[in-house]
Amino acid sequence: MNHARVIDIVKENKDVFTLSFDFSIVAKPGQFLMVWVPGGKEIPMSLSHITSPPSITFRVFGETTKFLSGLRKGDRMYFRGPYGNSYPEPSGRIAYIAGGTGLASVYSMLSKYIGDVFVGARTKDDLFLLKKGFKIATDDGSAGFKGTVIDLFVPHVDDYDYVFVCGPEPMAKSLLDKIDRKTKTKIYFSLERLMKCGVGICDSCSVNGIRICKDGTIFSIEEVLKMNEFGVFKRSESGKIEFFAKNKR
Amino acid sequence: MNHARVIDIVKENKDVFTLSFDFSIVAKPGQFLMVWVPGGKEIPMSLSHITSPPSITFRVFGETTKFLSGLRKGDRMYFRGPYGNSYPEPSGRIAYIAGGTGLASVYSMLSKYIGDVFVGARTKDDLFLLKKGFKIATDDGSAGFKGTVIDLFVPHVDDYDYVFVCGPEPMAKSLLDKIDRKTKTKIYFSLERLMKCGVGICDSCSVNGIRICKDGTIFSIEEVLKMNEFGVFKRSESGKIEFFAKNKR
Amino acid sequence: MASITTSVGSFSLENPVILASGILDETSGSILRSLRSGAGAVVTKSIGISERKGYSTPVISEVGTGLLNAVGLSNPGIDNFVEEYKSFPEKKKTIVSIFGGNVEEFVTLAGRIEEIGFDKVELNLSCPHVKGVGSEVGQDLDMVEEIVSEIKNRTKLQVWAKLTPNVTDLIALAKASEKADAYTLINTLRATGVEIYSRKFVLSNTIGGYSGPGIKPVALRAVYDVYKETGKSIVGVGGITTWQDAIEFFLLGARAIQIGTALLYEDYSVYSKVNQGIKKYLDDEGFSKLEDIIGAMVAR
Amino acid sequence: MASITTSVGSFSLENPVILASGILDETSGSILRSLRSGAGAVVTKSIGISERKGYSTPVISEVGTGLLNAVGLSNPGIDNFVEEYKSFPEKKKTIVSIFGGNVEEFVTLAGRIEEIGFDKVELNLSCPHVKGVGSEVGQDLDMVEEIVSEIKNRTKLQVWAKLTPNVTDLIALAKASEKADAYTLINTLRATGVEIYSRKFVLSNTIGGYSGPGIKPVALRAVYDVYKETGKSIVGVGGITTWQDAIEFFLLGARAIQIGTALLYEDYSVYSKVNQGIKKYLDDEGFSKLEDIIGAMVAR
Ligand SMILES: Cc1cc2nc3c(=O)[nH]c(=O)nc-3n(C[C@H](O)[C@H](O)[C@H](O)COP(=O)(O)OP(=O)(O)OC[C@H]3O[C@@H](n4cnc5c(N)ncnc54)[C@H](O)[C@@H]3O)c2cc1C
Ligand SMILES: Cc1cc2nc3c(=O)[nH]c(=O)nc-3n(C[C@H](O)[C@H](O)[C@H](O)COP(=O)(O)OP(=O)(O)OC[C@H]3O[C@@H](n4cnc5c(N)ncnc54)[C@H](O)[C@@H]3O)c2cc1C
Ligand SMILES: Cc1cc2nc3c(=O)[nH]c(=O)nc-3n(C[C@H](O)[C@H](O)[C@H](O)COP(=O)(O)O)c2cc1C
Ligand SMILES: Cc1cc2nc3c(=O)[nH]c(=O)nc-3n(C[C@H](O)[C@H](O)[C@H](O)COP(=O)(O)O)c2cc1C
Ligand code: FES
Ligand code: FES
Repeated sequence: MNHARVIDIVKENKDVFTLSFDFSIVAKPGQFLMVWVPGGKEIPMSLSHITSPPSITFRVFGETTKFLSGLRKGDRMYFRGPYGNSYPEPSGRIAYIAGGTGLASVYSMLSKYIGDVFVGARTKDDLFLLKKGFKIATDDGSAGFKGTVIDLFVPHVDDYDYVFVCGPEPMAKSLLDKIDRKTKTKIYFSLERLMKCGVGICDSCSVNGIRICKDGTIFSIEEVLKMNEFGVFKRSESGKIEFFAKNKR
Repeated sequence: MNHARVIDIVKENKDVFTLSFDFSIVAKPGQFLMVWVPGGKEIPMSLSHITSPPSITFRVFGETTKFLSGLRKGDRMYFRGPYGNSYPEPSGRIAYIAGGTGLASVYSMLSKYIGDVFVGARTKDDLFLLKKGFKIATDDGSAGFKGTVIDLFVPHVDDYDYVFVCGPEPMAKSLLDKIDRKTKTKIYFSLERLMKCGVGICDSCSVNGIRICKDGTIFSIEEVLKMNEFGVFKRSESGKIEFFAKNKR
Repeated sequence: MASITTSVGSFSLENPVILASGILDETSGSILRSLRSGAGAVVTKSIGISERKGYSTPVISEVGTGLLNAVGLSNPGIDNFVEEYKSFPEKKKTIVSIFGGNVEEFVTLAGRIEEIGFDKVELNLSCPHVKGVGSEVGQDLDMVEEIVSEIKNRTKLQVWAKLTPNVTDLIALAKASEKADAYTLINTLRATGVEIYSRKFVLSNTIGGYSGPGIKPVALRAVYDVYKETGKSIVGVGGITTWQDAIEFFLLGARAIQIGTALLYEDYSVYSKVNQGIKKYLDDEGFSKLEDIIGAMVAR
Repeated sequence: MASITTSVGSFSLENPVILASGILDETSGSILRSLRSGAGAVVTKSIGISERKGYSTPVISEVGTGLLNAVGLSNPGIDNFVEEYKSFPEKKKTIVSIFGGNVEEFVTLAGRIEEIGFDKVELNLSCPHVKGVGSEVGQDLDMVEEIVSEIKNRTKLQVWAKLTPNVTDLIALAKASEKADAYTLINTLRATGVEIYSRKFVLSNTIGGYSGPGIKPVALRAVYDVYKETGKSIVGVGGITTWQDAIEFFLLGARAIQIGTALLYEDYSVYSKVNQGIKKYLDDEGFSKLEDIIGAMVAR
């Protein structure tokens, strides 16, 4: 278990925080940490910056992220990792598609590989880490395009050589369903599943025998298309199959 | 546990054998191995050659050395080590004094640092590994000087800058007793004691809290003189104190 | 090349390397992946009567000499298991691990898995960190005896009894479960770990099971003790990472071995690496088949 | 700088790092060397009634995660021990370890060492590889209880009961020995090792005790379990190599720690390294004394 000191914690919006910490991490873009709250839980968290100082960016969701949001400069922060593979090196025109906190993951690419960023959120108030030029979609239309970020992006797919997608599984699934699968654009997904171990042994994150934590988190569209469980069902903490609402067989 | 193949086994005299083996060992002169006979015992054994192929030279003493003497080319030979410190690098005129199988230990020095070799044995038939120019002493006078190798050597001590001694403890003790302690000659002893572990944790080889296996086996005369147990008593396998015959208090 | 087929009770395996219960064997997809990657067989994660979420994270913690875990027997419960596995294609190569708090639960679980066509069961009598099941049941000689006999009487299943090493008298436990077709030895050691800067336990459950290289000397001793005493089929498990480790277990009497924590170090390549190594060892040492070295070091 | 003095029962130590029984503590010269090198105290190699040569070599074997040993309780017997140690200068810093096959032997041994001026004894109720003594005695609750009470009744010695972890119920054992002034936890785990090319055991005795880093998770758990239940003085031992390891034991309730196998890795410098590390940790973490962290993680 590593520990570091919090350098800074910035409130990005009503419930999203970026926490930077003092640790000389060796990480590739797209990798994640298992962040531990001593005495509490350990949760997967993408690195939003991998350059010094590294940072994570998270939405307060339950008790663990709530605790993390309360850390102050100088406090200790515990983690293991970085884990997972990384985004492949892109060339040509690049697009990033982020839903919700998925932006944290693709953010680690932005400083190195400039591209168009498509961001989706429920409302204007859920947006964070915005930069000039970001293309925005909100469910309620309170900012940018009214609708999903996928609907905003899909018409433009052929404008890009590389596309990197990170967001909730139904969002990624919707891209798979809506995209012209014959496109020449190289599309990569960073996937998220319930993760207990983060190192590829507990099977809690597996989709068709592929471990999101160790074989991923980043997969090409071809790999994702082979996962016939993807977007159809996930696993609860017990390992029980739980169908995504729209795909119940 | 390492294992090697026997390259050759040479009968040096009625009961002394040199066994060379196929292993790229990294050893310093004066180091020893713990040689294991699977299903049987493990015994300390000096390396008589440290250059390729390494070898050990031993007298058949009990069951273990008897077994080793029966090994043939291609047989496996098991050992751990090398262990122990090594002879310091000498300069000027060098003498080696060996009693019995102590010659094996100093032999590892000979190829690199030429010097006069004084060898002691009970009788002519107990001599081995002799080379032209070796100065010989036998208890019964059947070859060379009649008497101990110490008596043969002592008059010449001031002729040398470095002297390396290896042989039974009473022999080493007799050198200590007979030598002019004000000599400027640098004298080093390779000591032997009962050794169970060879790596400095079992205490079976310790003399005044100094472990022969790990702090030694090689000590300067000043270090040996500080060991007031040296030459006085040794330890049996149980740890019981056993006085050397002549020094019983 | 030497043959590495083996048998455990009446179960014939193409190779002796089996995936241990609890590691990458919750989902049917992962079980298939292990079999495709060269495992001779797979044991499922332990299944109980009802759904259990298991402990909250952290459920694993790496230590220098192995792994601590307290997953807490998370499992979807037998109904959901049956649902997922009823048309599973590799039932003959899959041993279903079950746990329960009493004889009846074990018998029910065994019956349910036999119904859907599995023919082998491993009894988890040994998980060291969940109250009322696992090693708490597995230390009670009478209960162990009854569980094994009842399952043998009431089903046609091959039964492997997975015993806990955290006992004074492993032989007594082996004797209590002697109606089993084989013993699986060993489950994890009861252990704990501390993080000194937060001064908190590294597992949410405080106590966990210790696996990996650090437990191998204890596992070898358990296999030796039980094989020497009983001569029965043994499946060796505990700290096996390399083919050399596997050979050690065979020489002491194991007829097959299981691999768990090594998946962390070697990933899915571990099966082929270990199998290749075993073959090469047998060839180099002049044995024509694995059988020739099983128990070779144990005078019986 | 933070204070690292401690106490175990009524024994006050300048520092909490003690040499464990059986490692470099057969000869009086080596015991003095450990004390001069910074050990807070030393436990002697276990002494019995009569002289024992111990097992023939090999008596130790290094494994990747620690050390296997079956020295076989070699010792010169109490008469020779008394002869060597009667005028030993550091009796107050030396705990004499004794072993026996029955109550009378333990009592005799305790009496003899008290006679020559020692005031602390560690009862080896736990050596896992010698028939009729050690853990064979140490698993018998009635005998353990009687040994401890008799020594407490008949001598003024401080008694440390060194318990075996190779049992189902360590708490029962702790309770049986509750008249002791402290528990020493743990002795080695029963284990074995194999050399695959000769197909022979690596120890002449086949079965040995496993020590070193690989047993630390089990030792920590034993200290935690017993401290939580009894709150008594505990001397923690098992795999401690670094000061970080030592801190882990203190946090779970150990009032002092013993170091054995680490001498193989760190040699005599281990005492000062561990003591320096403990001091620095206490300073860095804002504690003024070792006492402040003892048992800090255990709710009682
Ligand atoms: C690879 C990966 C990277 C992630 N990166 C980020 C990030 O950069 N920013 C961010 O805000 N969130 C990220 N998440 C999601 C984040 O892990 C969850 O929001 C978080 O676990 C919620 O924890 P909590 O204790 O606050 O909520 P609670 O409701 O108290 O607990 C949630 C529990 O369920 C699990 N859990 C819940 N949601 C998820 C989830 N989506 N994925 C995995 N486990 C989950 C956790 O293990 C946790 O124990 C990531 C998830 C994954 C798998
Ligand atoms: C550092 C060192 C280097 C040695 N180098 C050589 C060498 O190069 N050539 C050689 O012929 N002999 C050497 N010896 C002595 C050699 O170890 C013994 O002769 C050998 O142990 C006898 O074993 P055995 O089984 O044949 O006899 P046994 O009588 O069957 O057994 C002797 C037992 O006692 C012990 N033992 C007996 N003598 C000694 C001894 N002198 N030192 C340590 N342990 C002993 C061994 O551990 C063995 O278990 C060396 C000893 C030491 C300590
Ligand atoms: C994460 C994890 C989960 C485990 N879950 C189970 C389980 O559900 N049932 C079981 O019988 N054993 C379980 N075990 C024990 C293993 O099957 C195996 O006995 C033990 O890990 C020793 O083998 P290894 O050193 O190869 O891992 C688990 C082990 C680990 C590491
Ligand atoms: C070579 C060796 C000899 C030992 N002899 C004894 C002994 O005589 N009496 C005893 O109580 N414990 C003995 N032990 C056990 C240690 O005192 C200690 O409990 C154990 O090694 C765990 O600690 P460690 O991991 O620091 O070595 C011995 C251990 C070793 C390695
Ligand atoms: S989180 Fe455990 S396998 Fe992926
Ligand atoms: S032989 Fe064991 S300490 Fe020297």
